[in-house]
Amino acid sequence: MKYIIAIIQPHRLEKVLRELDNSEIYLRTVTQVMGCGRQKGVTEVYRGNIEHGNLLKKIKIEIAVNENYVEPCVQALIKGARTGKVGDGKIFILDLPECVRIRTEERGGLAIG
Amino acid sequence: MKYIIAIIQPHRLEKVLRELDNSEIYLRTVTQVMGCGRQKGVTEVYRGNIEHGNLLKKIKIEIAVNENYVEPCVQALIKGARTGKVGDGKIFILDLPECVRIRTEERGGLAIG
Amino acid sequence: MKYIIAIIQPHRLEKVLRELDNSEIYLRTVTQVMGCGRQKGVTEVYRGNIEHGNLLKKIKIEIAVNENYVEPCVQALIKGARTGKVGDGKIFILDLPECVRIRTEERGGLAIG
Amino acid sequence: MNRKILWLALGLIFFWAVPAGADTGGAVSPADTAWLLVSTALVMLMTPGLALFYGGMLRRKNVLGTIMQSFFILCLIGIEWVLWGYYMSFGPDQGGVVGDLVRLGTSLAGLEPRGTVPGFAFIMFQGMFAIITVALISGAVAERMKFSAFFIFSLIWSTLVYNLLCHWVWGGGWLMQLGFLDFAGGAVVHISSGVSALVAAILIGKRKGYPEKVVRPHNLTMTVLGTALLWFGWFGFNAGSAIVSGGLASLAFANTFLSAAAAGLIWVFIDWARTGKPTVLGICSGAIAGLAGVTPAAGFVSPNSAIIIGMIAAIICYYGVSILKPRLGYDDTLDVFGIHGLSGTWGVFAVGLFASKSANSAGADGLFFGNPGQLLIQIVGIAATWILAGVVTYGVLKILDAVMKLRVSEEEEDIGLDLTQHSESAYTILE
Amino acid sequence: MNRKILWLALGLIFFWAVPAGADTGGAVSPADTAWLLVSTALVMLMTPGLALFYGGMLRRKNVLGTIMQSFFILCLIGIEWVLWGYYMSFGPDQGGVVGDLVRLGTSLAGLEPRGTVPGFAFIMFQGMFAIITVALISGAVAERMKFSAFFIFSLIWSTLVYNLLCHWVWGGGWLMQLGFLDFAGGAVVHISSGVSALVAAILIGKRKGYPEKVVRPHNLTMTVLGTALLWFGWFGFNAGSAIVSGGLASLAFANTFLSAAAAGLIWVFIDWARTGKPTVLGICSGAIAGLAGVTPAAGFVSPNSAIIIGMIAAIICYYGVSILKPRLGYDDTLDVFGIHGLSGTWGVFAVGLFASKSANSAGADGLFFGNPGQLLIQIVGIAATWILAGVVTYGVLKILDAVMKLRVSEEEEDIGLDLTQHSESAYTILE
Amino acid sequence: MNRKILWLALGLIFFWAVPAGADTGGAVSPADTAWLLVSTALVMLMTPGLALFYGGMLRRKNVLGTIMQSFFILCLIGIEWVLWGYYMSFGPDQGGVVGDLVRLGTSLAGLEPRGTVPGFAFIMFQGMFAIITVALISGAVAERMKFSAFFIFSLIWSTLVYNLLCHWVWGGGWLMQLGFLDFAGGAVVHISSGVSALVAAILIGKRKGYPEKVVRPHNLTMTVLGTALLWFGWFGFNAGSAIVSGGLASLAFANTFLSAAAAGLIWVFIDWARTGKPTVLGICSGAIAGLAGVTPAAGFVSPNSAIIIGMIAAIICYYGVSILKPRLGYDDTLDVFGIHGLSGTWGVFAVGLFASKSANSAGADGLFFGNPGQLLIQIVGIAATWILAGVVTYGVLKILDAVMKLRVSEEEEDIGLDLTQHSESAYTILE
Ligand SMILES: Nc1ncnc2c1ncn2[C@@H]1O[C@H](COP(=O)(O)OP(=O)(O)O)[C@@H](O)[C@H]1O
Ligand SMILES: Nc1ncnc2c1ncn2[C@@H]1O[C@H](COP(=O)(O)OP(=O)(O)O)[C@@H](O)[C@H]1O
Ligand SMILES: Nc1ncnc2c1ncn2[C@@H]1O[C@H](COP(=O)(O)OP(=O)(O)O)[C@@H](O)[C@H]1O
Repeated sequence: MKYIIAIIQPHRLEKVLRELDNSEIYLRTVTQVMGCGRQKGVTEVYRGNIEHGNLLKKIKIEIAVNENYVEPCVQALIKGARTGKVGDGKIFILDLPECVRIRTEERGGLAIG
Repeated sequence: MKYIIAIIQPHRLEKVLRELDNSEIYLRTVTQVMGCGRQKGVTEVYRGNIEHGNLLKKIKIEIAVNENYVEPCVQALIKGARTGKVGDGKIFILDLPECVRIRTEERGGLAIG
Repeated sequence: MKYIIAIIQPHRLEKVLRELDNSEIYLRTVTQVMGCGRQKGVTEVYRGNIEHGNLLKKIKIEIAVNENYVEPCVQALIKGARTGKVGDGKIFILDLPECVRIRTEERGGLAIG
Repeated sequence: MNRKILWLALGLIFFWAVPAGADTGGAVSPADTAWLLVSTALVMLMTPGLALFYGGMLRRKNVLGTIMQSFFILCLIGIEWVLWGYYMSFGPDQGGVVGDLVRLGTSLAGLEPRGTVPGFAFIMFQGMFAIITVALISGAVAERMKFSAFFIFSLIWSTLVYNLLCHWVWGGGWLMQLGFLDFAGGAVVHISSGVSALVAAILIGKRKGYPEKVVRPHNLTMTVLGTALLWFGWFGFNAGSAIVSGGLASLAFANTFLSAAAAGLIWVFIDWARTGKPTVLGICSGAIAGLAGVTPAAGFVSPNSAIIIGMIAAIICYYGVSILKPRLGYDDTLDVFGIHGLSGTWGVFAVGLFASKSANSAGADGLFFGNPGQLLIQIVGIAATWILAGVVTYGVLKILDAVMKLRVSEEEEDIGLDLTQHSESAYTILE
Repeated sequence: MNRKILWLALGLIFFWAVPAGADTGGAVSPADTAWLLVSTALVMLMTPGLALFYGGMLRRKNVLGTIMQSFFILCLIGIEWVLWGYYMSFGPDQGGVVGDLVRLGTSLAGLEPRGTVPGFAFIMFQGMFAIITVALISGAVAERMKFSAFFIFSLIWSTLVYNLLCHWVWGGGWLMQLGFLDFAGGAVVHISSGVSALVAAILIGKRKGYPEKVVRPHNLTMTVLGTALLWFGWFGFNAGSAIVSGGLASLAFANTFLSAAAAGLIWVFIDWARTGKPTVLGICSGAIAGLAGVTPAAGFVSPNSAIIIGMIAAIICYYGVSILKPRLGYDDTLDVFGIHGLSGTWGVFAVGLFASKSANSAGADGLFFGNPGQLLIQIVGIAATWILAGVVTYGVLKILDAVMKLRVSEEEEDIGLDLTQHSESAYTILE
Repeated sequence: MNRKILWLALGLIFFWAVPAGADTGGAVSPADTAWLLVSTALVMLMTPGLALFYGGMLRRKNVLGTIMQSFFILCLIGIEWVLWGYYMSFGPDQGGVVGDLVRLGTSLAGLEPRGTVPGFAFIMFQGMFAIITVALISGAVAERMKFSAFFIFSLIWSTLVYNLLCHWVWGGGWLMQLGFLDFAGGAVVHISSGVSALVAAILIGKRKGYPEKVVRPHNLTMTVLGTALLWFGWFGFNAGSAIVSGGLASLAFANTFLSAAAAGLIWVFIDWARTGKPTVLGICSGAIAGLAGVTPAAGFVSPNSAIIIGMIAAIICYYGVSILKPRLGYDDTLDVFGIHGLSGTWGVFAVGLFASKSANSAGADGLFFGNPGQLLIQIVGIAATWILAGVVTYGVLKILDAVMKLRVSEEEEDIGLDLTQHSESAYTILE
């Protein structure tokens, strides 16, 4: 099993969720985060002073999947999140040795879906 | 060492923390997340229009433990979070090769507790 | 590649980001979390009743790096976050087998930076 | 569907019951009218102010539930008041108990001026009091009462408790005949809502997890804003109760401010001494306690007495909220009894001590000014109010619980009232 | 840089154009003045109230954009009003169409009192109406209109639509001569802004993702607070429109409250019946619909009529917002047309039905009181307002779009107006 | 414990010191009283408004600290005012320097009416000015001053600076005798608080991390709401300072509005030209600058002058806040000096330029109307205010720092004032 972490642009969230649905990946956990990457940060004005911040609002999506779903999931994420501009984000794929469904105490591949 | 990530219902947080305390697991990091799983999302009404959202408020708990604490920790999480209804959540267990305590620069099993 | 997760004190964030910059580590994802560790929680007063909470505001920083950046990154985190007092936080280092840059679909070590 | 029929019927009744025609009474004073209209607007603002004051102290998932109760009451009792509430309260006295009952459903050709102010100004001013009294109760049952049950309860409570009490004290009823003094509603508004809140809190039972789990205010700045709007509106409440502009209104204004300020200070000092910290919620609670405490006395006492009334109100309410409530173990969510019930009772009692004809020649002297009889009258009024409010609230809630259940299910309580009662969330998380 | 020159020039003009000297007219009534000044302050508060009412319903990234429009209008039209708006509206009538045009740039020795109130009080009171009317429109184009375009649009719209309409209806123009009745701005304020909002929403086009993606209010408590401030301010709006204190102001006050309360109730009941839940946004929307609906009628009808006007306003607006808009498919972000346009139209029409000389002898009788002619006049007024507002808005926006583009780029819409138009965020996330 | 004794003692003093009895002066005008009472309520609302205006600009962890200071001042100075402040300020003049000192601790049989308004209305109206002046200072020391130190400082500052200044300018003191004009508190309120804020900010030192780390407003919508309440309340502040209702109040009302609107516009235009974006915080800052600037002039100048005063106020304050402060390097957290200090100084100076007897025959002519002498008097007044406020603030803070330390520890500053000073958080994170 893999634990996939994607950081995307906030305004692509809707589209990404739709693409995931299309790939029949329905389970996910979404968090609001601040990101700092290659994208130029935002400029804010405070009482006449121009400030260049470097933390931008981003969305983090976490998805635990069985191996055979990894590629479809990555493709769905890319399809939904990609605009071709700097700031589109990253996908990190970690190994997930174990998983438990709290309700049923099922473990492993059974629990993940 | 393992890095345990649990997604639970917000209103079970108190109970889960208490169960963890009972199992002598005192260290944890809690985040507010939005989840989408098997549970039916909430229905909201906006000026007469009924909308079915699919992201629900959830709580994510992260706990890094030494191997011998993994099972007690999982049991405590289940005990605290389980209601038997869809939406109870999941526990993901990742490998954690290294850990550092910032204050002392201790590493590994020593640092985790 | 490694996936580094650091939990730090909120008021050290500025300093940590500066140290990371100094070590030429520019990419990161920041989340607001609540932590519970060895540090005594805060005391709050509610209509004459004194309550001891145990969840404290913390900042979580996630950084994916190539192997050769792991040590510099950890050092930068420690340098920025350390005050020597309980509550300074922890660094967790996970293995990161794969990484994808959404914009270019690059993978692995190339994508991470 | 039944509801549709209900309001269609109500709609038809409106047509007949509500006064028509503007006042043309020659005695109307533009200055007094301006003052009373402004006061009415100020008191109207108190109900949303209360909604924010309460809302800030709750959990995110229950904010709208309580705000909705206040807003709904603003509409519901606003209409109830012109349909029958006003006539029950201020119609010609029937044996000291109630005003005009038959007026319901018949047309009024026009409201005559009351003294120097137009009838419409007077009916509106009084209506705002009926509204906020019911809204106050909502704080005690917050986070667990069904909206539908609260809706029915309000309508019955307002009719059976508020309208009667208002008649007794201000509309020519037996307490007024007795010489009972309640300038702006210590008994009519604060005791009645506070005591009913206590009964309701006990009947409905504790929230899940209370008292182990402490609910911290989800947004104290909202509570601060609510306090500010309440305090601002209270000038209309108390000083507007002089009905006319001039010296009496100014006295009531000063008393209102000074009691609130003194009570705010005292609460902070007690907090500081007991817990080591002066708190924001403390100063807000103290100010509200001082405002409630001075309400019955505002136009009858001198400013030095108002300051003392405020100080003692803060001490009593602090005790009620921080010591009495935990000891007795009931769950009055936002301390409606602890603040309004106790402070209102103290204030009405204090009128019997501090009232002075040198402050208001149309009032009376209290114990400290040589007239112990007034204190007795005040105690009778307090007892009557406690009994009326307590007994009717108990009876109505018992019946309603049997008929429709008062409380949401456990699962709904977990999820929160906003989503389960209103299908809304106060805040989005992601955008 | 061009801007700097512009305002330097404007600055010089101010010096001549703005009235100098306090009024010394012997006829001034302190009571009426006090009432009008308070009403002016109340109406002023409505514009920030509107900003919060609107802001709460938007996404976090666009809150400031809409708030800024309201605040900027408060300043901009405030100055426009004393430079030329007031003279166009209330200057000596020119052929029924407009007031004084030449006054622009010449100095006034002083404003004479209007009736019993000082000229400065009157000019300020009327100015607040000009301000909020433009601010209302901003709700329809929220989340996508460029700030610069809105700025230029407001100035032209206010001059060509508001000032003309205000003159026609209240300043001695042809509609006033015809006997058209609009007590506090059903046509002048609500139809004009609502219809223009509809035209603007259609011309500017839908937001990205509309209607698939539903934008949920990011902070309903902010909308609740905005509603409270609007309602509170509306007492000044409607009851202040009596200009003098007394019976008429009291009637308008009561009508305002009762219509809002009735409309709030009805909206909740419809919501409850249709969606299964009574909603907070519903009661707020209903109250605003009731307030807008009763605005033209507040001083001409009896309270029972006001309640009926409010009830029907709620039904019409509910229909407009929940059924008509989705069906027609335009994206009027915050339902300015659905609430203000429809309710204003209904209210002006309703004056032709419910107006009664027994309520206000200076008014007229409507259809239900035996005078069908009034209804015809009201329909003429409605038509004139729809046409003026619709045509001018269409023309102005078409030209502006060609010259400077009305809409932000797609990328800016994604990022949000706060950052792209104002380089600010409403809220920090981390501290 | 010491504190308990303190307030017990205070409590006893209250009983004697505070005026008793309602006014019965035959000269009281109900209209003027209504206007003054409403104005008093409006000015009262400004202090919570300021708390929100300030609070929104801070970090989440320090919001309550600053809100608490405003709320506490509202209570504390409210009581101080009736104990000794009012008598020091408005008691019979002692050599031009101070009013009645011996009155402290003796009983007043009753307050006589002041002109056409009851004494209680006048004392309350003036008290609100004393309150907000101290509250203003809190913005300069936000995020680092100890609550206990601020508490003691306020009491001493109010006594030694505010009460004296108020007597000098309005209570019959030497500046008043000199013919110094300050309609509603340019010197008494804005210069005094602004200059003291500057001194305090310098003495207390910069916040940790300043100026490298820019603190962004944690909630701009809160600041917007605060601005709205301040602007709304300012009508009472300036137009209420006419004390009576009528032409002068209307003139002051119009001037207040127009100066704020002009200043808001100008600030936005400068922002737009310099930074490329019109900002929400900019329009709010501009409006406040315009309001402060017109305060001393509101009843003495014509509206065209008021607009110019507002425009120049915006330019000066923009310069002070965006250029002067960074250059000089002091950390006046919320720009109390940059806005109130500078704008107040400009406004008082501007009275010497623009005052005109044609606007207010009870005023004077300024330089532009042929009377250079008035400008000299104004400069004397400015100098006196700067010196009094600067010197006393410096002395008091130096002593207090030695005795009790003014500043929280570094660790407390890191954690934030809300938790360390008040054991509260403004917002929960999880529920
Ligand atoms: N190595 C990394 N570690 C942690 N977070 C990262 C890393 N790289 C990117 N991110 C996250 O992804 C977001 C987008 O990355 P960015 O470099 O701006 O875009 P792109 O991938 O298009 O170059 C960043 O704001 C940050 O939150
Ligand atoms: N495979 C997964 N990947 C990421 N998050 C998941 C996954 N499965 C469940 N979750 C999280 O756990 C929450 C509860 O899961 P759900 O399926 O509703 O409950 P249950 O486990 O009782 O079937 C979801 O809302 C989601 O946040
Ligand atoms: N084993 C752990 N698992 C998860 N989170 C942890 C763990 N240990 C520490 N943390 C996080 O780090 C924060 C600081 O840890 P704490 O024990 O207070 O400090 P220190 O490392 O100085 O002893 C905690 O509040 C918690 O959020």
